[in-house]
Amino acid sequence: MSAFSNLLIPAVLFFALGFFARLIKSDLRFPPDLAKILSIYLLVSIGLHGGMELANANLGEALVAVIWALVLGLLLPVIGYALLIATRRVAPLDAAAIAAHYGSVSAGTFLTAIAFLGTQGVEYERYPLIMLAVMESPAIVVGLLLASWTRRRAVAGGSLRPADEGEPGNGGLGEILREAFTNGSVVLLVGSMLIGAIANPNALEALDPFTADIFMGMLCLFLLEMGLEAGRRFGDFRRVGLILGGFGVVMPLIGGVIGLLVGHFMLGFSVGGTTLVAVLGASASYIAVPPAMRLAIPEANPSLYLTLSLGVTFPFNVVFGIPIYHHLAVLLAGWT
Amino acid sequence: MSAFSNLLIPAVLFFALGFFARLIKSDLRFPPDLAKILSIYLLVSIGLHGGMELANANLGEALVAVIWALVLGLLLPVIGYALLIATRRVAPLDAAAIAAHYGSVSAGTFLTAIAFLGTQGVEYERYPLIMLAVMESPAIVVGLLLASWTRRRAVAGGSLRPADEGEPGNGGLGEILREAFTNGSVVLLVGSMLIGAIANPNALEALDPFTADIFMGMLCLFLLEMGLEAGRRFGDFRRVGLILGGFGVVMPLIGGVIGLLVGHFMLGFSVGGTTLVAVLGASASYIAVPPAMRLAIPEANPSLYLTLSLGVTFPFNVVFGIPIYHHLAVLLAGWT
Amino acid sequence: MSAFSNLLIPAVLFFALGFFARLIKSDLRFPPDLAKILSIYLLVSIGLHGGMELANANLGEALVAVIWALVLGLLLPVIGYALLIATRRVAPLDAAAIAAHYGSVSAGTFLTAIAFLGTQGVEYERYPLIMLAVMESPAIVVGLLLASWTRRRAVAGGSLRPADEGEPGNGGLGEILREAFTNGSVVLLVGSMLIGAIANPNALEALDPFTADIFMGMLCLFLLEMGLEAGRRFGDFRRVGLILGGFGVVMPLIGGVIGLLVGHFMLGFSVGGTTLVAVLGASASYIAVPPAMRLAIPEANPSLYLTLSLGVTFPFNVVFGIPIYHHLAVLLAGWT
Amino acid sequence: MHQLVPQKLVTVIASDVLEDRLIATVRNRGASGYTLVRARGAGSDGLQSGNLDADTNLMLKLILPPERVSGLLDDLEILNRKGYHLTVYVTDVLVMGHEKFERPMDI
Amino acid sequence: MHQLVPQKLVTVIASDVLEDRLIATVRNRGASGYTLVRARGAGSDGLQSGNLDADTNLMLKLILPPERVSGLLDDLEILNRKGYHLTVYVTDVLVMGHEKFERPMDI
Amino acid sequence: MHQLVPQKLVTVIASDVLEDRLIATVRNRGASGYTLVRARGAGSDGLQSGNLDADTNLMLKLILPPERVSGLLDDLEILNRKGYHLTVYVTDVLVMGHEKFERPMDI
Ligand SMILES: Nc1ncnc2c1ncn2[C@@H]1O[C@H](COP(=O)(O)O)[C@@H](O)[C@H]1O
Ligand SMILES: Nc1ncnc2c1ncn2[C@@H]1O[C@H](COP(=O)(O)O)[C@@H](O)[C@H]1O
Ligand SMILES: Nc1ncnc2c1ncn2[C@@H]1O[C@H](COP(=O)(O)O)[C@@H](O)[C@H]1O
Ligand code: NA
Ligand code: NA
Ligand code: NA
Repeated sequence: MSAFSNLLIPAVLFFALGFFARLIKSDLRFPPDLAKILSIYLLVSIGLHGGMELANANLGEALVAVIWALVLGLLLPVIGYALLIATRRVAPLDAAAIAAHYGSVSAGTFLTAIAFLGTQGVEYERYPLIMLAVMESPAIVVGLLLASWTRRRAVAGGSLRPADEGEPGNGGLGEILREAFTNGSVVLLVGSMLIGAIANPNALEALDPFTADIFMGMLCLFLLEMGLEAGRRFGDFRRVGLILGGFGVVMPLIGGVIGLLVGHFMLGFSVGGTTLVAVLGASASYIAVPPAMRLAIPEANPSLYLTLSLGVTFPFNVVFGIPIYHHLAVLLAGWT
Repeated sequence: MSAFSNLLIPAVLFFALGFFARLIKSDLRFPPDLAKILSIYLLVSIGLHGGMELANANLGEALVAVIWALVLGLLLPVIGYALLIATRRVAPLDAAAIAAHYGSVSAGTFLTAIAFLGTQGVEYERYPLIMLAVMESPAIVVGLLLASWTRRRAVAGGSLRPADEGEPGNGGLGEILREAFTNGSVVLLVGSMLIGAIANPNALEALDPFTADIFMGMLCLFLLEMGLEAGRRFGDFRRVGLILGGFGVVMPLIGGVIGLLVGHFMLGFSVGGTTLVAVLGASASYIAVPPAMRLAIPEANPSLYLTLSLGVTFPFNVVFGIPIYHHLAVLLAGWT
Repeated sequence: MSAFSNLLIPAVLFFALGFFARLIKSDLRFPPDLAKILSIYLLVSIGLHGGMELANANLGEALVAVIWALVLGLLLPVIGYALLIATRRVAPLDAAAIAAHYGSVSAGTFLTAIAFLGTQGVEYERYPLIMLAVMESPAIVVGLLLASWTRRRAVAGGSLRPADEGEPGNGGLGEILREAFTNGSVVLLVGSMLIGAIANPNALEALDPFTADIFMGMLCLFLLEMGLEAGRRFGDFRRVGLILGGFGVVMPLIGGVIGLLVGHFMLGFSVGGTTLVAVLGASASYIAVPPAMRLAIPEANPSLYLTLSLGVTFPFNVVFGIPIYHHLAVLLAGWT
Repeated sequence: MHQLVPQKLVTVIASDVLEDRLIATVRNRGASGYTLVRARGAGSDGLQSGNLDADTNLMLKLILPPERVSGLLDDLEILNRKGYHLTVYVTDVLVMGHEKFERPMDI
Repeated sequence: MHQLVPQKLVTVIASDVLEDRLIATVRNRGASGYTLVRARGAGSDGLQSGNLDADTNLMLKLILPPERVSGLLDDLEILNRKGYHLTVYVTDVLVMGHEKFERPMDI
Repeated sequence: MHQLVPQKLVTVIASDVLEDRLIATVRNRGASGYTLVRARGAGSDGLQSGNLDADTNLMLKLILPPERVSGLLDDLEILNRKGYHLTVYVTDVLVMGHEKFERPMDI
């Protein structure tokens, strides 16, 4: 069945292998640095490619894509927050921290989608690569604003003593913006993109064997490790509870559909490009956002957002989400 | 001299460089994770290639190869155990743990043999790759059975109090099998092999630059580190004693000859394929088996089996064994 | 402007990115092992290439290059030491330790220079690669001799009690030579060079995808990390003081000019080769020499030599030095 | 002002193949958490160079209320008797926010 | 012969995203230096597997003259009250060359 | 029931270029083993970021019978006097299976 032919993509299979290894309680373990090394590699490679596309892009079109990326990054956390508060199962600061993850993106999911389109022979626009870089930070900012607002309401309501101004974790908007944009992964991705855009093109070509040829293999190793990590977190599912777990499946569907609409109607992308925008909307960050949340919303429980993002939404997107979004993009293209 | 032209293979030379660095007490050191990363890489790459061969293999022939791999994996530890007990220099549980290593295989040695055949322009069958994966676990099981049996005899003989049933380290056959087959390296190798067998072939081809092109370089780094490690262990040789050290040379020769006979007569392989089966028989595990033994035969001394496998047998095979087995395979082919 | 077109080389840009990340206090961090892994990779790759060049080199010419490399390695630390003592801002043992760094070389700087020449389409001789390997150790020896001499003078002058002979850190010449030549990076570089020179050429070719194709990408990652590290050290600039900081800029210019003269007049190299010899003269070690100094001149302050070498001289050379030396080499070639 | 309360710090050094087993023990004994650090070393089980899966050590750090230490040590002694090489020592510490160390982990 | 002098060893286990903040605190309190070790673990903030940037712990070791401990603990309690998860304990140690621990870092 | 016996835990923090030298010292003093942990830090020798070979620290943990501590500290003081930067502290610990710490390493 074509919809699940993504299960024949090596990257997805390696993810499944990692997940399965945890399931059977294998002692397979990655050295802790390997995941960090692979994610540095992936961010640099994506950044360079995004930058090279940017250098050749139609600037007007690129600008429109960037604006819609910002809209998605700012809008989705608000939707997520509202949904979470509506469940009445989660403290407001937890909701803010979780929501931020869904407005940002997962490079791993995005790359798996590209591998999926590749094996299906589907062409796609390059702008989503730029959107990926743009969407890393805004959701962090929204998350922190939601958290500030929550804290202020709690102080007003008397359930919290006023925060000591100027102390860490209570920074003003300037501090919030600074932290969101100096986030390690953001600097790496945006910096590499800039380098890809301005460096000497011949010299960049010499990087191709590193950033392009071995890329798929590195992605497979990364997804293997993420599978292990997701498997480890999946066990915490019961901790998170059914309703919150449900959010980890519903929210990507909502983000995916919004992404589909943006990709198709607002950006006029082909089926491939629309699928990728849907994936940007659907995916939740597990690299850039969690450290930012730990630092800036210490009151939120990290095992909640890591379990949801890495243990629920990531596997869902990789196995079911991507073919679903692609299928919907095909329908949408046929329908209009 | 052609028999030692393997000393001109970069992988072998890097092994020698590592060994030499320890000899001259250089402070050359690898970060501890690098060896683990390289071995993950090697297992994944071998697995994928094995799987792709499996997908194209004649299933009947593959089955025969798998059966003989099982036979080797089950038989060699028993021979090793008997030999070790006969030396009267080693406690029975140490003998069980050491023997298990010799029934399993060393991917590093196997890959060096492939590099050796490559530089000699010798063709080889692909089945040994599958046999390599099959042979990882059975010897672990045999080792654990030998240990259980030893412990039961000791209890019967009154030299050991009965083990507390159900407690760790005293698992039943089910537990033993589970641990042998959920061993991290086994899961990685067999899982990658499965992925290589079932994944979309075009998508697999995109992995080639990662799993094939840079493979030899990664192998060189791995052997460099193994050379350092072997050099470090070689110093413990005196601890192990001459007789036990002799076992580290005699046992691979026995395993190698049995492998030669299996490869030539039972499997009907060419000189190249026969050499590889000999190497499977001759080589001793230092990745998959040691952690399994530490966990399941805690009474055995890890420095004995690590010194023998990594400090004696591995260097012996890489430098002398491989050309010897190849030479014998040539003789055997000419003779029959 | 052509002189700064090196700023469009990806490797230089990644260095700048790392430096910039520290400047804006980004939390971008590399796992500690990654730098070590990358430097192992770079040394092995350079070594293999150097060795392959050596195998094809005119032995007479190679010998002359090696001799001049020795001269540079022995001479430059003496000049550096004299200059530092003349500033009267630094203790004699600190001066000895710092000076040793400037007689040795920085592979990172050298490789950046090669990338620079590559983008400029400038041809270069291969001998500087061999000189790079030769220059790692002699400066260490000179540094240690300067330190011994300083200590003896202090003992004679009564400001130090006589060193306990035979104790660590006070080794005789034999011990000093042994430590200089068994230094991990030296063994790795020289060993790989030997392997490159003697290994089977076909087998070496199989290493190309690893040692050549992905080389530029690995170098970019390495320079990114060195940028982070330099940025971290650059903050210590004020600790080092203006005069000592000035040494970090003046000394590479002196070394560069001496290198230019050697390359042009003594070795008769082209503009490219002369630039590379200048870079060998100008660059300061931050991989091989610092651990040797920590061990053998424990009285010297490591933050002085690391700040100077990595925080001042390295950025200076990468951004300004290389184009300057190249420019001067062009002038020199036109002038004579 | 803060208040420091005496508790026991139990440190266990062992091969890292024992990780899962040690953590299960710790959970059973109602610890509020645990900390693991990677280590190398040498002892009667030879050199643990840290480079291979089978020769890396781990160091487990565990803060426990004094009354729970004895039970944990019983478990560790069982492992010792089976032949595992464990280095175990107990230190007196004063902790900040002592209540947290009395609540068992819920994962 | 050497002379050992009593000092306090403060250990802090926390998420490594707090590194810069903890080091700033330590500097402000006039420590002569600090030591950091990478750690993993689990506690009320869930599993810290060490594989992701957000779930790695660090262990900070700090030798301080007894009279400076209290001030440092005040700072750490402020972090605790903000919601950060810190495991803090103090041990009595005897140090060699005690004067070095009384001089604040100059970097 | 288990029996805990008092011993001394000596901790040494130093640059990891000293590894071989420290281990030789430890062997000479008849220790039964040792444990090494990788560390970073800062002190009077500046920042030890852990990223370069020359600026990584190590933390050596050593359990010794009380009567052997003094000899070891003498050796460490010699290193200190030569200019090496060592942070050394001694803690009282209670160990499980104390006999093992009295047998010198045979490697
Ligand atoms: N005296 C000691 N001091 C510190 N650590 C030790 C000591 N003896 C053993 N160890 C550690 O405990 C592990 C197991 O030691 P053993 O039980 O002697 O095999 C070793 O690998 C060391 O890491
Ligand atoms: N009882 C304990 N013993 C040792 N370490 C602990 C303990 N409880 C918590 N930790 C460590 O402190 C970190 C934060 O714990 P918590 O404050 O419980 O979230 C955990 O990730 C552990 O590394
Ligand atoms: N007060 C302290 N507390 C903990 N560790 C320290 C302290 N002072 C120094 N260190 C450690 O000891 C190493 C050497 O310090 P120093 O002797 O001051 O150069 C530093 O890199 C730190 O890791
Ligand atoms: Na999203
Ligand atoms: Na075998
Ligand atoms: Na130089």
